[in-house]
Order: sequence, then structure tokens, then C-alpha cells
Amino acid sequence: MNALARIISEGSGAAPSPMLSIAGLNVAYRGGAGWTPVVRGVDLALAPGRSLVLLGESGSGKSVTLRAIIGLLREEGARVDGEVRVGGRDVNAMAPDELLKLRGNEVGFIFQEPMTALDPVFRIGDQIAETIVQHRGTSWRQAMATARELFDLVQIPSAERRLKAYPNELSGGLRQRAMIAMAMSCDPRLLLADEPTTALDATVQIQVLLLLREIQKERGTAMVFVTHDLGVAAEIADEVAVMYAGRIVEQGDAAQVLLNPSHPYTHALTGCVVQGSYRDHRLGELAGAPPDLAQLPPGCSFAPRCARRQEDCRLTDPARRPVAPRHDVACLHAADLPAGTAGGR
Amino acid sequence: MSVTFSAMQAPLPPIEDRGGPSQPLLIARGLRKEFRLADGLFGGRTVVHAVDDLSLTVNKGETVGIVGESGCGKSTAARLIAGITPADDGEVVFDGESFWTPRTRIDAERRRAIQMVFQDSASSLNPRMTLTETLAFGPRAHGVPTAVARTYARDLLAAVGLPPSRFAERYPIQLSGGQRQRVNIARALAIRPRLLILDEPVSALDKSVEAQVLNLLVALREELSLSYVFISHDLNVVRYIADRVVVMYLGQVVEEATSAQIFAAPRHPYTRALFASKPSLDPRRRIEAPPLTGDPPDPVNPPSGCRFRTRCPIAEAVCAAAKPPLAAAAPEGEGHKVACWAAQPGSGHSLAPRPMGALQ
Amino acid sequence: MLLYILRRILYAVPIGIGVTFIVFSLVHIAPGDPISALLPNEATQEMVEAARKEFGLDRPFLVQYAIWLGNAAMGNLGTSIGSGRPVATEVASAVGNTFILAVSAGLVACVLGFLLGIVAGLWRDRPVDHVVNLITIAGVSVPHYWLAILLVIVFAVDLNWLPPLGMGPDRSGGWQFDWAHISHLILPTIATAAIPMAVIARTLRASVVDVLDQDFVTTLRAKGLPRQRLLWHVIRNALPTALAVMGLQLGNMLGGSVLVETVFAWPGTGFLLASAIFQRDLPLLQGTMLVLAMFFVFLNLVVDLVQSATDPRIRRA
Amino acid sequence: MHGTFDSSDIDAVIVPVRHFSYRRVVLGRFMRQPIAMTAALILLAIVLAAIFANVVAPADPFQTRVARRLAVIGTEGRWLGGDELGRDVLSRLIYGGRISLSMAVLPVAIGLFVGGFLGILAGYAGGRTNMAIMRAMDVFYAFPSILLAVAIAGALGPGMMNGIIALSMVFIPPIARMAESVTTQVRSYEFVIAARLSGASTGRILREHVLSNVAGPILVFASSQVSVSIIAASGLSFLGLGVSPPYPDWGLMLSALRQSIYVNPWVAALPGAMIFICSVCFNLVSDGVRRAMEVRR
Repeated sequence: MNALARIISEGSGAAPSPMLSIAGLNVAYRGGAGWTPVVRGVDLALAPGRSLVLLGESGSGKSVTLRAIIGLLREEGARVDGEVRVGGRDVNAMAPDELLKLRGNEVGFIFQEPMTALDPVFRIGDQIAETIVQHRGTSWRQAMATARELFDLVQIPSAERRLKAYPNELSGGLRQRAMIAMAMSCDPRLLLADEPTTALDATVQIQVLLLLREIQKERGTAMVFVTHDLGVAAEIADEVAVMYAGRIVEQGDAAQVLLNPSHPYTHALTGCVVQGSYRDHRLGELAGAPPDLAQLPPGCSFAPRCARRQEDCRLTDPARRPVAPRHDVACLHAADLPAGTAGGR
Repeated sequence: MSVTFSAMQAPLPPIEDRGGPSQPLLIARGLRKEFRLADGLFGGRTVVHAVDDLSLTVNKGETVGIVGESGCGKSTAARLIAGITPADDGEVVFDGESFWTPRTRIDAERRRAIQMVFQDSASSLNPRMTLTETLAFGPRAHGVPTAVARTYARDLLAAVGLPPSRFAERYPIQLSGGQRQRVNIARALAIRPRLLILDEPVSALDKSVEAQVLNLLVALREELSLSYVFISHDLNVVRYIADRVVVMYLGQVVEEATSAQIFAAPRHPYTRALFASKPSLDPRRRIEAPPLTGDPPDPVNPPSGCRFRTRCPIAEAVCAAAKPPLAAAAPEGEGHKVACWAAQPGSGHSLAPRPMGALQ
Repeated sequence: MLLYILRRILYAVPIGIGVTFIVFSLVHIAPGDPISALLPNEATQEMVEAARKEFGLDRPFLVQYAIWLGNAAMGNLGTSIGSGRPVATEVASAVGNTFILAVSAGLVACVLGFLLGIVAGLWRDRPVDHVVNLITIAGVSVPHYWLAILLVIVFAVDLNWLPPLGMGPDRSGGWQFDWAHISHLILPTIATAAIPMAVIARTLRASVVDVLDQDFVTTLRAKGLPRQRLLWHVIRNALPTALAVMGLQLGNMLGGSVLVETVFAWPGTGFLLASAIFQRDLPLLQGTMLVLAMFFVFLNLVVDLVQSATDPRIRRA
Repeated sequence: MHGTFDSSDIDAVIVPVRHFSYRRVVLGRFMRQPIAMTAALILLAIVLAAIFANVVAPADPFQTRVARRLAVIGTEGRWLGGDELGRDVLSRLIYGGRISLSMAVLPVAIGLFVGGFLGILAGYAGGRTNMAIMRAMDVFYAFPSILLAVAIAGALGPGMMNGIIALSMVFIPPIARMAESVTTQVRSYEFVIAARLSGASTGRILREHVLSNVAGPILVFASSQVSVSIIAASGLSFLGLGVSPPYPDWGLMLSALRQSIYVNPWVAALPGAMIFICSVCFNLVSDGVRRAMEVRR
């Protein structure tokens, strides 16, 4: 908690109240034998207008954390505790109708696969308009006009025709742009994006990524962006939080974390990035696979795969501590890491 | 655990080399495949030209990478070469002998020369078979007695880094994605092929596992003197593993060169855009503007002439008129081929080099 | 879209031809000489010869089929052995009666099935779902002819509230909108509707559960849409499946009516068919089957078209 | 050894499950469903009673007794009443299971073999073979199912064999359609493609790869058809198209006792109740098996 307080106070000098703050978030799903923890004590804070990338591999809990921000998990039967505050109000304590006003209105959400995330039997325009009508109480006609403007914002050509299209009639890139338009339709103060470019081709991915970056900066929207791709993170993040086995293991400024990783996991990840040719070098490897969340090892959950593990790693689960200003790491031996090993080698 | 392929007693004989070291292992010529979509009222006219006039040569011990975005026909190309999807036209010659033509089928014995590894590691394994059963299937199909094939299967597991004592009797559902992909590689190698076609083998894996599998592939190629056709949308991966690279766009090859050449000096505007779309990993050196706008066009109605011209930053009138041939790029000469009017001397494109005669 | 409709219609043609072929074959799979199946037992030698000529029974099988098909297309379905009247007349008078029962039972089955299915799907694994499951399991498992008899035992014999037989107070067979007629309709409607209602409910429940599991529902919730708007999305997505199963069940009611109409002596096509079987009146059997099967083919075509009109995913296919 | 990875860590992720056998898992999951298990036991009891009817039944099902005509339930020696000829209804219900259940199960079994064969063939061969088989099935599909059975049985005339033939014609097309669709799906999976690539014969691939993956869904679907079949089979008997008197059969008994609903209504309802109970149980068992086979997550 004091780490959190520190981040809040340092986050952005002029704006003391964070757009988003998460404290002690725990999420568990019902598994074969009892509850399986998926997110284990996540603390986060994000100032207005900033973008934070949650970086992690499959099963690290990054998407679950994102969904927790608008309280989607409880309805899915998950056990959630901890505090999630958006604009100062605790989401987990909200009444159902308050939650409806938060979602889509104050917080926009973009999903990974626009093909399945859009209703296949409704026209794109209607799906955007219904959000606007719901939150702004405008007429349908006005809402459609707004949708039309949003299509210009996300640079969809032939907007009139595309508004009347069904999702399967659009290409992947256009679908994701429409999804962004929908998320932005009520001019939210916080945007949540769950791997929004992963399903797209490289040349389209960069377009959507830069569009999102531009809109976010122009409108001053705070954004939490989930990805597994270091390159994508480097393009869009002000801050990066690296997740492993349901925990944030490293957090800080994007350049700090990506170029000067202090946690052995982040370090290994940057080392795994495929570069150069096989003729020149062997790829750095991270042995093994993430742990089964239902049967976590004692101590640091990364320890079994860690190249730098020592005896105490199997005993103590490390807390996050600063290694530099605005750079936290949850590792007992973070200080042992050689500094400035950019790129991993 | 210390079992390696070279030390292993394989129950199947290796496929003899016939053509000698300078004979290319695989030559694919003029492969063509159309997919008919919904039929019209009287027979369909909606046709997707999935692969249009693809030619490919793989030398012995070489890895050829095929790069392209979804729908460019790279996976279809893989299945055509392997002879799973019947081609409309073209032929494949393997080590100097015809592998298939549109009229001939491949016999079972020669078929084992080319094997594949697919992207989806889960649907690549029969959920009702244990790993031993899966790995023993191919050898048994080639007449190896079941008991021998099963022992061999355990050795194979060990050779790809999965201790048989713990993995032999498992079912695919009990494995992680990376482990499944190791099994898929072992399965493909079980009947001792000479060419492995890898269709996006690491795309579905986590980054940390991706490196493990790539290292395994590099080591195996060395050890077994294999050749690879490696298909991926990921430039970095192809760059790492391939000796030569083929870039595809909407069913056609737009550029072909050695890995070093193409990454040092890409000639086709699409290849250049593809490279420029790759994030840098450095937050201080971000991409300022996207190199291309829009999505790839619908392969049902590809643009006339050069198929890339609708998104090409340097398209001119000549590009709409005719399809540019895949020809040697002027300065580099040997081995670097590009299908772009801007690189063809005397094509009429304003950026085209002047014809050779005029130069001298 | 127009092209799509044309193609569906064109596709139905070979099916229709296949159906007529099977119906035609019915007489020929019957044991014995087809001529004896087509004529009354007391037919004279001249009648036999005349019929042999008329039906072309001395000609090859396929020619016979063509002759029969031509006749059927002109409305000549042969002569009933039992009544001696043209089959077409017999069937025509019965079709209307079956239609009344089918509409009434269809309405009950569709409305109830739809509601139960939606409710059970929305409250999956809750008590409501279990209750609906109980009802629909019983519904799909109940032999409808037995249900018909039970209904008669309870409401006609025991309680004496409703009439056990027929479709109206007089034996005229005409239909009027009054209590006397409606009271005759109630029990047959319940017996006919039971199975289709349960099948519709079960299919719709599965469909709703399926829709709720899809990613876009999370999007809808993330947009902050209220429950009723969510419900509309769910229904709209389940609609194509719902329409398809409803159409199919409507057709299957035609099959079920054979037994229910027999129990209630409801003078419809099913009753006609049963009496044709009882009297081994093959021309009547054949004619009734032809009309019912062609109607079913037509119904399937309509369902197909309606379904594709409500589902943009298959519109372009 | 390739590289540096440590195999002991690879394994750290997965909970080792020893002797994981699909069949055993499904069976285990089925047994943990009390309703489905109860239904299975009831069915088993009815089937066993039918098989050992000569031991179980209290009286001779053919012996008529004028004095016991339409005896009410609870009459001594006619515990479930007597029928229109004074025969023991309880004994006839027990013996009736033999014909009624055979007429229900055999058509589905035939449908499973013929339809399953045609469907797998169509699905695996694809192309024109598929077209030819499936279009032919579509034609049969274009009849409401019970109507088709009634028409064929009606044309063939009464008799148990005719009834079974007619019903088989009803169940072949839907089972073939189901088999075709799962086979087409399995065929497109990469493990089948890999098997083809290995040079294995079509027969071997079908046996070892395809069959094991399509058999489950096809069987479950077929089992769900048994309850339809029992209603239809007894329906045929009810119309007089099944076995001929005096053989005991539930549909036939229902039809005969129907005449006496004013005299002895509840005895008349009994044969139908048997059909209903069996139908419900078949449905519950089929549901249970389907649920047991569902892949979680």
C-alpha cells in the first residue's frame, strides 16, 4: 500500500488523484479442487491521460486484471477481493446501475478479436449507436450522426456504407477500428484494451496501434493496454507493468522496464526476443513454462525457472520494492542484476 | 534424456540421396490453386486465387522462409508442396525425381520424404492417442512392428526433450503448447523425412517458449541434415531461421532473396513496408507513421496488374496495366528477385532503372 | 439475395422429385401385384385391364413413375378403394381440418416453447432451469397418443369437462368459432403440441446458452447495456435457430397428427392416413402422403429462406 | 541434449495424471450423475425383466380368463388388472418389453450401422461421393419422421419385421447426417492431415484416427434417437402396424385397452406409462452420456 501511495504522489505532480487505482486485487476462479487464484495481490495506479501496458504471457492474469476494472468478473462467477477505484469510486462496491453507468460511458473497452467481440447479427452502426443512446440519452438519429463522426475519427473510409455493414462484411482492420469507435463513443476518461492488435496482420497492426496512440493522446484518455508483445508495448506505453503468475513483478517507466529490466523474468523475456540469424547466435531461452496456478510453488513463483535463484527464493515470496525512482521490482535479488543490459544480452 | 537422433536406432531406413549435393532437394514449378467459394446459380464464379504461379527451390540443408500476411496463400502453398491439397497446375520435383504432378499420386514410401508441422499444436495431435501411440503411428504405417515402433517412440520423446518416463503415456490435453509442438516435431521426424515444412510452428506459443522451439529446430536440422520450408508472418523469426526468404502477397511471390540480402536491402515496396511495420522494442525510437494504409484487398477480386498497387506508395499507371514478372533485381543480380515494375529496367515506371544497354 | 432465394428454390426441386419418387414407390414395395393394391378386391377383369392401361403397369418402372407424376401434377391422385371417391377430393376435405389443428397446436408449441427455452437459457443451472428441464424431458419423451388417451380419461371421462371425440357437436365436420368447436379442439391441441413444444424449448435453451457464452456478450456488458437490451441481443441471435426448429417441428406435427387424430377421431389427413392403412387403401395412402410430404418440402424451403433473412452471416453465402 | 533447457522444470507445470483413459473418465463422470444413473438402473431393470420374463412374470401372458376381464388394479392374481380377454396386464407388460424394446432399439442400431457407415464415408471421401450420399439422405429427410415410418409400414403391411424396416429408414438419414458432419470436421484436423502425410493407408487412418474421434458423438446422437424410436415403434403398433395379436406389445396393448377407458381407465393407461418411462429413461441416459463426454473449459 505504501508503494501505491508513493506512485500516486509521484505519478503526475499536478494531478494528485489517480484515474485508476487498484489495491490488493485478488481474483480466483472455481477450479477442479477449490478456488484457483488467477490474480494475486495486484496494486496499480494510473494518472489521467497516461497509458499503462500490462505485459505478460498467457495465464499471467493480465486480462483478468483488466476485466476486474469494470467489475466484469463477479458476474462470471469469479471471487474478487481488493479495491478497484475508477475516478476515486470503488467499483467492487458499486450498485448494479452505477456499474452500468461506468461501463461504456466513463470506461471504454476494446477486445482482442473484433470478429467475435461484435454481435454478428447487428449492424455496426447500430451497435455503436445503442451505446450512445444508452449513456447520453440522445435520439437514435443523433446517435447515428455521432457514430458517423466517430468513423471519421478512427479513419474508416466510406463511413455511411460501413455503418450499415454487418461485422462479417468488414476486414479485420476495419472491424477493430469500429471497435475502437465503439469504445470511444461516449468519450470515456479511461480506455481498456485487451490485446487489440494481436489478431491483426503486421501492416494493419501498426496502423491500429498508432491510431489508438494518437486518439489516446489527443483526447487525454488514460489507457490500460494488455499485450504479450514487447514491441507493441514499446510503441504505446508510458508505463509498463510486467505480470507473472498473477502478480506484478516489475513496474515502471516504459523505457526503464524495457531497456533496463531488473526482474529476472523481464530480463529473460527481453532476451527471448528473436533477433538476428541462427548463424550468429543461439536464442536466449527461458526454460520451462509458467507454474500451474492451482499448485504454486512456495516462495517466489518464478524461482523454479529463474537463472538467478538462490536458497531464499524458495522460502520468501518477494514484495515489490523500488530499484530506481518510479521503478519497482518484486525480486529478492534484483540488485544483483547487472545494470544496463538492454536487449537482454 | 541424453538420447539424440544420431545415436538412435531408427527402425526405418533413411531415404537415399540420389542427385548429389548440388541437386536441389525440392523444386516446385508454377504451383497454382483456386478455391471456389459459394456456387452461383449455375456453377460458381466466385474464385479465390489462393496461390498463383508459385515456384520455389530448396537446396539441400537449406531453410527457405515464406513470409506474408494472412490470406497471402503461404499455408496453401505448404499444403500444395506436400501434396495434401491437390494443385490445379504445377509440379514438384524431389531430389531430381518427380514428386507429384496434377495427374500422378505419390506412393506411400516416397511420401515420407516430406513431412509437416502445423501451427495449431492441439489439433495436430489425436486427442484419443497417447504420445507413444501418436509417435508410433507413422513407423507402423511403414511396416515397423508395433513393439519396435513403441520403443522408438520413447526415444523420439527423449530426443525432443520430453523424458519418456513421464510423458510416454500422456494424452495431448495433459501437455502445454510448447510441449505439444515438440511432440509434433518428433512425429514429423519419426519417419525420417528429408524436408520439413513448418507452417507457423511457433506463432501460437508464448515468447519464452518460442525461443526453445526455434533452438530445437536449428539443432535438429544440423543433426539430421534436414531442409526446412519455414512459413511465418513474423519477420524476426524468419530472419533468424531462414537462409533464403520468399515474400508473398495475395497468392503471388513478390520478392525472393537470401536472408542477408533481403534484410539488408529489401527491394519490393511491400517487403519494405512489412519491415517498417515491425516495432523497434525501444520506446525512445517509435514508429511515427504507419508505412501502409488500409487492409489487404479481398482475394476474391484482386487488383489488376500488380496486386499490391492499391496500397503501394509508389504505384503508377504501368502497375495497373500488367503483372510485373519476378525477375532479377538489377544491381544485386544473382539470387535476388523482385516482382515490381519500379525495379524492372525499361518498364516505364518512373523509378525503374534505365535498361542495361543505356547504362553502358 | 434474390439469387440466393432462386438457388434455394432450385435446390428444393430435386428434393421434391426425390420425395415424389419415394411416395410413388410405396405402392411397389407393397407385397403382391401392384394392380391388386390399386383396385378393390371385387374388381372385374375389365377394370383390371383398364387400370393396367391407365397406370401403364405393363410399361417400365420409370415410365409408370412419369405417368403417375403427370397425373398427380394435374390433380389426379387416383381413386380411393375404400370410398370409391377421387383421392384428391378426400385429401382436400381433410387438409383443412388438419390445418386447424396444426395452427392451434403450432401456436401453443411455439409460444410456450419459445418462452420456456429463453427463460431456462437465461437462468441456466438455476431452479427455473431445472423445472423447465423436467417439463421438457417429459415433453420430448411422452408418447403423444398416450398423452391423448390420458387427457381423454381425465377431462372427458373423469371430469366430463371436454368432449372426447370429433371436431364439433354435429358430425358435419365444419368449423366455427364457438365454444362447442373450440372445446373439441383443446385436448387434440395439447396432445399434438406437447412434443414440439418440448423440442423447441430444449433447442432454444441450448441456443441461448450458446449465445450467452459468446464473446460479444461480454462486449455488450462492457458497454454498460441494461438487461433488457442484452436480452434483445440474445433473442435476436437465437432467432434463426428458433425459426428453423419451429418450422421443422411444425412439419413433424403433421407426422404426429396421424396418431392424435386417430385417438380423437379428428377428420384430418392423419385420420385419413390411418384409415387408409387400416383398409389397405394404397391409392389413398399414396395421395395423402404426397400432399403432406410436398407441404413439408415447401415448409422447409420457407424456413430456410426466413432463416437466411434473419441471419446476416449466411446472407451472402 | 539440445541446449540448456532443464527438463525437470518443463514438467513443473503439469499435474501428472496417471492412467488417464478417456473411457474411464467418461464413465466416472456419468456415474457421478445421480439422475442419469437412476434412469440407467430403471432401464436395466426393465430390460432384465423382459429377458427373464418367464421367471419374473407372475402369470402366463396368453392365458385368458373371462372372469378377470377388465379386472381393476389390485385384483388378486391380476395385480395390475386384466385386459379385455382377462389376461394378466402385469405379465403382459413384462413380456411386452421384449417386442417393444426390440422394435425400438433395433431400428436405431441398424440406423447406426448403415447411417454411420454412409456418413463417415461421405464425410471422409468428400467431393462427389459426399454430394451423392448426402443428397439422397436429404430426400428422406424431407418427410416428417413418423409419417415416413407410417407410410412405409403402411405399404408393407403389418408385422414386426416390416415395422423395423420402416423405422430403420427413418433413422438412417439423421444419423448419417450427424456422422457426416463430425467426420468432415475431424478430417480437417491437422492430425488427420499429418497421418495422410505419413503415407498411411486410408483404412488405417479411418480405423486409428477417425473412428476413435467420431464414434463418441455418433453414439451419443444415436442413443438420443432411441427414445424417439420407442415412441414411433409403439405408435406403429398402436396403429396396428406392428406385431399382430395375441403377442404382447405395449403399443398394441394400449390400442386394445383404449376401447375400455370408460370401464377401466387406469389399466388402459398402463402400457403407455411403460413407453413413457422407457422413453424418459433413454433420454436421461443419453443426456447424461453427452454431458459426461463434454470437454470442460
